[in-house]
Amino acid sequence: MPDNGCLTGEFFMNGDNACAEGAISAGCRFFAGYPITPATEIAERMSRRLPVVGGTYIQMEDEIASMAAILGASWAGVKAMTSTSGPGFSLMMENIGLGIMLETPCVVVNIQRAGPSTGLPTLIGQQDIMQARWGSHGSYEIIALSPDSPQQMFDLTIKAFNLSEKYRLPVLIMSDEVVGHMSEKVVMPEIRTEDLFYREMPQKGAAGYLPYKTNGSLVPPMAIAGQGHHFHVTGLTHDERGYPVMTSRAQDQLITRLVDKIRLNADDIIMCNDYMMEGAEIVVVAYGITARIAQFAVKQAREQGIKAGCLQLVTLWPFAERRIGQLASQVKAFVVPEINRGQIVYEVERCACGRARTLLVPHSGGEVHKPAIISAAIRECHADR
Amino acid sequence: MPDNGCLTGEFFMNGDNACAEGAISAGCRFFAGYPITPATEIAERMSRRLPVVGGTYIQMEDEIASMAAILGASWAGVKAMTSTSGPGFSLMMENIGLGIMLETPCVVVNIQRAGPSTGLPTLIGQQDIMQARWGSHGSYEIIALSPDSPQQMFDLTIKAFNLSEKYRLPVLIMSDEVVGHMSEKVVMPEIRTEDLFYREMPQKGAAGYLPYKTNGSLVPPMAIAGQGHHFHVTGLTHDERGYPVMTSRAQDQLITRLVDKIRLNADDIIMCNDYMMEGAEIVVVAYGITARIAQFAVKQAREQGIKAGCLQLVTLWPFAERRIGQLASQVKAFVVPEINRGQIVYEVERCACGRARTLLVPHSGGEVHKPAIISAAIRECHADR
Amino acid sequence: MSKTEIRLAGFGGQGIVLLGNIIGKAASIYNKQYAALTQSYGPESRGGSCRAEVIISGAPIEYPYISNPQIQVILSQEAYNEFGANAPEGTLLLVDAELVKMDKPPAAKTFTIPASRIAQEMGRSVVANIIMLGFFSAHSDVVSHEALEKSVVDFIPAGSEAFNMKAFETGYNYSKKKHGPA
Amino acid sequence: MSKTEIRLAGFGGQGIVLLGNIIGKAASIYNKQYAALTQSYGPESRGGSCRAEVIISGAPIEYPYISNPQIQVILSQEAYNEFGANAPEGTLLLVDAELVKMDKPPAAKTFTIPASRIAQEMGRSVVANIIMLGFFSAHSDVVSHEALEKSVVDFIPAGSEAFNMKAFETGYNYSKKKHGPA
Amino acid sequence: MKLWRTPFDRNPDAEPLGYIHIDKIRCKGCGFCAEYCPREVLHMGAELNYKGYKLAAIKDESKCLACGYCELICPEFAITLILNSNANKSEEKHPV
Amino acid sequence: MKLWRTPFDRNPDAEPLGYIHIDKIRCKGCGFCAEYCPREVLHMGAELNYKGYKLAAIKDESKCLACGYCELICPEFAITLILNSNANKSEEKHPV
Amino acid sequence: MQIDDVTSYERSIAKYLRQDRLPHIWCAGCGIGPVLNCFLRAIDSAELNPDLVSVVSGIGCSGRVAGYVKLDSFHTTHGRAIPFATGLKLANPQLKTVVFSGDGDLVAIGGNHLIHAARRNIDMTVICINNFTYGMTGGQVGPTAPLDVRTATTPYGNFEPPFNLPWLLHASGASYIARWTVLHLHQLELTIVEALRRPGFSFIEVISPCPAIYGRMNKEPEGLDSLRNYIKRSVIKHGAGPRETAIDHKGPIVVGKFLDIDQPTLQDHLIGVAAKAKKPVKK
Amino acid sequence: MQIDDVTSYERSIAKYLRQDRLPHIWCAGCGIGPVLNCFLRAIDSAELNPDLVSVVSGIGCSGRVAGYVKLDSFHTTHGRAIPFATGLKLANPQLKTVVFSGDGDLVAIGGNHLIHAARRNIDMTVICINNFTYGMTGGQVGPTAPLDVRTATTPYGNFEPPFNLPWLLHASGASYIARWTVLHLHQLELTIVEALRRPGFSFIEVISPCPAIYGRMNKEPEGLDSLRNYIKRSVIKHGAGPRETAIDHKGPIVVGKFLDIDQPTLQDHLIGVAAKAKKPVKK
Ligand SMILES: Cc1ncc(C[n+]2csc(CCOP(=O)(O)OP(=O)(O)O)c2C)c(N)n1
Ligand SMILES: Cc1ncc(C[n+]2csc(CCOP(=O)(O)OP(=O)(O)O)c2C)c(N)n1
Ligand code: SF4
Ligand code: SF4
Ligand code: SF4
Ligand code: SF4
Ligand code: SF4
Ligand code: SF4
Ligand SMILES: [Mg+2]
Ligand SMILES: [Mg+2]
Repeated sequence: MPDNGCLTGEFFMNGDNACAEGAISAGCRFFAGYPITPATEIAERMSRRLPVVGGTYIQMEDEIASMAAILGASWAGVKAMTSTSGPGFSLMMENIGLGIMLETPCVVVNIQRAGPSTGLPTLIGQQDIMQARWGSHGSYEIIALSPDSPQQMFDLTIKAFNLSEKYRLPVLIMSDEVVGHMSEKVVMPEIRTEDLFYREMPQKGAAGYLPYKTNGSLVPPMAIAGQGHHFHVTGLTHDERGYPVMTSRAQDQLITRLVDKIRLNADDIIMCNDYMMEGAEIVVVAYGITARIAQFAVKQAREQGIKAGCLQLVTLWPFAERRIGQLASQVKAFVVPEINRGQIVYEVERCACGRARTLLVPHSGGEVHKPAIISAAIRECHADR
Repeated sequence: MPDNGCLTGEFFMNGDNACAEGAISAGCRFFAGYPITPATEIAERMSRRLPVVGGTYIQMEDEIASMAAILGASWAGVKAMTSTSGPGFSLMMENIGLGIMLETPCVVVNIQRAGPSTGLPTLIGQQDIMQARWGSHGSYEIIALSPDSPQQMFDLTIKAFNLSEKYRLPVLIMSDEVVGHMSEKVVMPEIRTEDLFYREMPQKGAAGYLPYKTNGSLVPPMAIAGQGHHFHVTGLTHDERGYPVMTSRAQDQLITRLVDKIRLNADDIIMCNDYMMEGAEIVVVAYGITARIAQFAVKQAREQGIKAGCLQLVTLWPFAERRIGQLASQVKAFVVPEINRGQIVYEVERCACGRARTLLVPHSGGEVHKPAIISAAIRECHADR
Repeated sequence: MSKTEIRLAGFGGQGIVLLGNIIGKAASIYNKQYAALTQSYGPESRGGSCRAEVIISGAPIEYPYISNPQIQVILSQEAYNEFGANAPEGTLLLVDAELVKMDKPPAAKTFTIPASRIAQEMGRSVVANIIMLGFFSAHSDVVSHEALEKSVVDFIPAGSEAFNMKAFETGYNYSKKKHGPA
Repeated sequence: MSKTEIRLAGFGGQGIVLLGNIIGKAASIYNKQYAALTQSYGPESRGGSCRAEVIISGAPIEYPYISNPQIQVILSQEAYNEFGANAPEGTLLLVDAELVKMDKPPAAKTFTIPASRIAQEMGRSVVANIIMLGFFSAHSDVVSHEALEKSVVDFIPAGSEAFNMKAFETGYNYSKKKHGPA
Repeated sequence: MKLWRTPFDRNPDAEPLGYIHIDKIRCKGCGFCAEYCPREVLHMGAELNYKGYKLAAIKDESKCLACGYCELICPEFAITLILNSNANKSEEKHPV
Repeated sequence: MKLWRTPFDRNPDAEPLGYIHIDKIRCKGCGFCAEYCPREVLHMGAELNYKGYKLAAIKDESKCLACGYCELICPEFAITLILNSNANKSEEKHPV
Repeated sequence: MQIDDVTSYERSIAKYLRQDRLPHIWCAGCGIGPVLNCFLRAIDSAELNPDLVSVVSGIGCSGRVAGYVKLDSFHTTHGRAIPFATGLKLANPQLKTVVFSGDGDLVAIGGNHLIHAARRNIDMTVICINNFTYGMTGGQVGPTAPLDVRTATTPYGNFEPPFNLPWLLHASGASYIARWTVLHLHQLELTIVEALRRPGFSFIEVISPCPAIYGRMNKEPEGLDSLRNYIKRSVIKHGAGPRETAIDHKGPIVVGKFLDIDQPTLQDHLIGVAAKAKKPVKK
Repeated sequence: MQIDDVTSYERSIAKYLRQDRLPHIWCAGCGIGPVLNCFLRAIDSAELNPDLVSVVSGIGCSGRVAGYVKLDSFHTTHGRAIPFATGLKLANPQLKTVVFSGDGDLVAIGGNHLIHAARRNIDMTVICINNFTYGMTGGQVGPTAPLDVRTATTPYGNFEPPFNLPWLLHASGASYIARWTVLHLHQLELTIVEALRRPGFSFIEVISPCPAIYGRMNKEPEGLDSLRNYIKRSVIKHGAGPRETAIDHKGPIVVGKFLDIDQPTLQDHLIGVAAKAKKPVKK
């Protein structure tokens, strides 16, 4: 372990632990959380690791408090994270909205289990995907990433912090129980300063600083507490000064910017992985652990001479609208396996716009798809017409 | 006022009050809530009215408790309601999920204001539409209604109770600040027993009662506390006995039924109002107060010789998928004005499937659309090609 | 189809929303017209400015907001500055003379009454709005006098009917006295 | 591409997940193979049944679950009844003879060791799993002996290396003694 | 600290006041019953059940006072105390 | 109950210790200052401001002790106490 | 020997236990079982009509109790058993509502509901299994965990001072407060009977071992280790004051009945509301 | 007369007040303004570096305070000021964190955070404007509203017993507890100074009029009516015990400093954790 306390090298580790290490490597020095299966291991590892690297771990009284606390910590200038699963994620929604409104960088990890309600606490679901996008009241955009392995847990946690610092909003890691709990090799490179993104900040004590003045870019520089800016921020609709303004005009200016800073930067944000996509006629669109199962099925299909490919959505939100739209004109069908009763499939269907068939392969949760079920769907589409 | 304490006759009343009276007329005898603009008047009226009709009003410590309390009350056999706005709605999400899982009839009213976060507390938004569908973790379906006037507030509140009793789930009334606060004439008819739906119940003390055994229908009869059934219910995945079963098979059986009881009954549930739809080429799809503005614009368009019509979504969820799909083959374009940055429009676009243009007329909130903006969109679509 | 837009504006505590309700109910329930009342809400309105707006129409009202009110009832200087002063010709402006100073005569047809002073003189300053309503009734027949009377009774605390009716008639008669029959 | 599936099954508290981790790490870090470890979690597993499953492969592992394990290590009667008893021919079954009664010989190639008793005799019953690991190493070369040794050291509390190595060798040698070189 | 309500001075030669039944499927070998039986009627035996738990067993039932404490403290609802209806009925039985 | 820290026994003929400025835009006429000024320097006048609030006004500034209570209690931050630097400086001033 | 002579067990609790769900999920040596045993006996001892008893639990090992009682029983969401039970009780005041849950559920995430229910003095009995930790999720620190203890999230020792629950509940407004350990079973049963009969809000804290997790990390790997510890440390002191009921890592555990007072319940107050509401309101 | 001789007001608070936002939104006769005034004076009196003072508010009329202070200030969500401030403080222990909010915000929806923050004894000062109601939303009953009072949601009189906040906070673990009314401004200022200086969790309750809503419904339609009432009813009693600090509809309002003790803060405990964490852990 180098001096800075970050791990480097090769480890055999589960996804939850890899996520914690990714956070430490990304410079996260504050974690507030509340235990919940199957995310608890992240909190546990942070409770051990943060004091070692000079950070602070606190277990709050609930998830609402955890979410509020990481927002506070972020305004103190510290990279902050929390982790949870479905029930806690639901509780965090209101304060994720506050994070959006105050434009507060932070990372929220959801290790998904099967719901609704308490459901199957120890077993997988991918059922909070639309909730990630729409779970808080009001109009906003969000960024959500979906790792498929402990390695990606590590990598995408760093990525999540970078995106959150760059675009000033809570970034969600929408993982799942299988990825969180399975152990694989994780390679942790040495993280250089240039690998990390830090929020733009005003000069310390700069006079005339306005918290939401953007200087042309869509993301305003962010002051932090204790530096003499004496700034004000509010969850109310506000102007550049951060002052509440109760008009629809102020609302429009603010919301348009909050939405545009994501929508107009979608190309910078969105990541997809192509798997055997060359000449693919049937494209399996998948994410998280399901992307791996899909790849397994795609490989088999190719072996059977079916031109199948897999488009892995590493970024769930903003949705890879353009990519799906382009593919729709080229391919015969999209197969969308999800461990839910249909979520991302709605987006695929919308963007396919009738130009390619869209076939959902739903799963109610508790385990991953059997590859054969996805293969069957591929074959069904292949046989079409 | 007749003996039963329900109002009948004609009243000049705002939407919030009409909602409360609708609840009383529907037989609601328990209300737990927490004040929030612009929904507070519902709670206030309930606090005055319920004791008169032998019901109970309680102000809980927060919205989470309010939601939990109405679930409890429903299991005591009493029709129960809560009301809130965005921030409180976000907080209720976890326990709405519990309501779904336990299959608990109750009504949740959201008088929408502009968000995200605290936003514009006293001004309109229609920004929680997708949240209504997706706001709780896990896979489920929901029913959500959208009134356009105090009269519909009254009528749809009764309808909401009926649907919730029939399908055993929380039914959402997704209203907005303008409808909640504006006053108009409300006609309250005498409600007869046959106008109201009551949950099917097992015989009092019936031996061998299984809480989630359905007898072929998708909705099991519901025992209530204190009748000698000694039943158990849990938010965990469960079998017919209500016992937790931690398998993906049990999950699939349960979730499939929870989803199907709404999906397969969509035609029974969905209500749309047609306005000048005869021969319409441009269809404005709108809901809540916006439906009225849209109708205003449609009337103007017709006067200008444009074949416009308005499809008012009285039921938001389940979405009027089939209707939009049918219309898509007949019309030139859908115009979708929403007081948000795009929500229902995604569903319209998906269902239109490329067969008709879909044009969003977004509004960030704080006021309703100027009719001219909707008119302009209609004209734009009319001029197309 | 006939459609009248009315704005009532002043500050919190003057009973402006109540006035809106009385007019709206009178029109919709007793006169069988369509009526829609909207108002400005919020903490900012507490003690500060306050507004109620009524549309009365012979046909269903789709768009519930007013754009060019034919009638404005102005109960504060602020409201006058914002709305009353610019009321166009051909519209009706009713102003509490006690609360508003008008620098130059507005373009609108303007009538004033010191409603709040009269109310104080009557011993209950809360009835200023009802006095104003009587004055309104004298100057506009968009709602019938009888309908307004009935509606007033519906909204006021039981036991205060006589006093409020007196206030209502006082406002009505003030106009009659000053301007003759409307 | 070579791919081996391993199931480790018993009850909570036996250190089964630890075994999975040791094997997984040995394979992936020290032997440079691909390895994926999954396990059954949950309150029901506490004190009750417990399972860890490892896939070791020369190529990336997409589907991380096992279907037909070539090797099963069985540490409880329940696990034996559910899995071990039906292990098909051609697979390897390693059983703690102290904890499992086998009614009829299974189809699989089966070796037994009273690991828990040996551990007790060594004075630290917690090392039963490491003894079993040594036994495993003797019967399978899916992971190298050296890799397993290194991996054991990585996972055990500092200071207990010697004792654990002794346990590991004990298990290994038990087999050598009983069956000769694998 | 008083944990039991028992007639400790009871004649040790009298017929046992109760019999103890231990459900071997349910017992998880926690040892509570054996440790807190006031008369050492129970002890932890050597037998393991199918889940691998060491079972509680009866050492000397004759001493049983039928105090019911073992039944009450067993976390597994594994112990059933059967009152001996023949045992000197005159001796007062405390209510359980 | 003690609300003020004031040298009540001060010579009433001395120059006032402070002057009071009332911001007429901010004042909402709550009357706190007038009611709790220990020397009745302030009272509620008849003037209304543009929002219709009845304004606080100065009745007799000469009595002002510069105790600062009016400034402190004014909910609107509408009162400014200006210390009279000429007033007999020898008299001890309490810290505000 | 045959089990036909009906026994105390059969008589008193078998009918209230979902035997079809045994063995239960709790670990060997867990203290929840004995508490449940006492509670089920108390139903008869308090002469309640079991048809009218509802048991509501949150989420946690302790929260699983609702699933083992053959009564109307509700396994709700984490922390929300009390508001759920509040709705149940207010909608049907005839019901006897018992909330059975853990320290994390009732005092961490559910702490607000706990103090507000006590404030309202709603007629409800809350039985809190205090094992100083979140057993279900693997032994993280909880709001009653003494300073310095090891848990899964306090590897360097707990750094947050714990609540003194009897004091908190007293200050919140409860009518009945008691504490026992899982060894004080007869006392516990009597206390539950009293609590069930006392109108208003009653709170019973039961100190209980979690050997599998908390114990393992704190040198009490067996339930018996904890029980022996309780014998050493517990001191019965009825009516003990707020300062005496704090629990630290090593010191005495004061048990007993701390409060039992008569004060108007929420229902009492609501009867007044109903009376005043008789005359119809204006629209 | 010219305002050039710098005044007390100018000297002490003008620099901390966002004058560009005045007049503020509070109603005529509302008590929040004077409390804010005291707080701003206290910053200098306590000799704090204003750069290091952060003010965090929730939602409510009282919660608007954050918007009027020219300090780093956060207007968060309803009830969540304390956990937000907790994150702020823990991430930068140099900051002086002050939470300024209302009874509904801090004690109703935020009650759990309040008691947990007190339990942790985190270094934070909480100023609670208790106007017995939810002013911002139009005067509904709150958890401190005395029995029988009229509010927008208790048209037949309040039927829920209220909290006794000093007692609740004491039982939760706070280090410093005081209560004043908006009339006791000098005392309040001194108290705020003490609280800001006292390491650990300090809680100051200020009884404050809400004439526009609560007062109007309870025969105190003017702020002055309430203030006169406070003069009549308030009794200074430092160190008053838990039974004395309850407030009912008509009886005495006991004010004063009730608690001021030295006990290790959360930060003190965390320093220990950091020390123990020095040796790197195993992966
Ligand atoms: C909203 C939410 N957050 C977290 C969890 C995870 N969770 C389940 S049980 C539990 C703690 C239980 O602790 P306690 O109530 O003390 O019960 P015990 O298991 O110790 O008996 C937690 C945090 C959850 N189910 N829901
Ligand atoms: C989650 C949520 N619920 C409800 C509200 C509505 N709300 C705003 S302020 C408030 C109460 C404020 O009361 P208090 O804290 O006592 O402040 P006051 O206005 O009395 O000063 C409520 C319920 C909200 N903003 N957010
Ligand atoms: S009843 Fe049980 S505890 Fe009591 S003496 Fe008999 S065996 Fe021992
Ligand atoms: S108390 Fe029960 S579980 Fe424990 S050893 Fe005795 S019989 Fe077995
Ligand atoms: S400072 Fe203000 S309160 Fe004090 S005497 Fe002068 S005017 Fe009166
Ligand atoms: S205290 Fe302030 S607001 Fe009140 S009357 Fe005096 S100057 Fe005006
Ligand atoms: S984890 Fe602890 S509390 Fe949960 S069942 Fe096991 S011993 Fe009991
Ligand atoms: S409503 Fe009440 S608390 Fe709010 S500003 Fe007005 S007087 Fe103050
Ligand atoms: Mg616990
Ligand atoms: Mg308040």
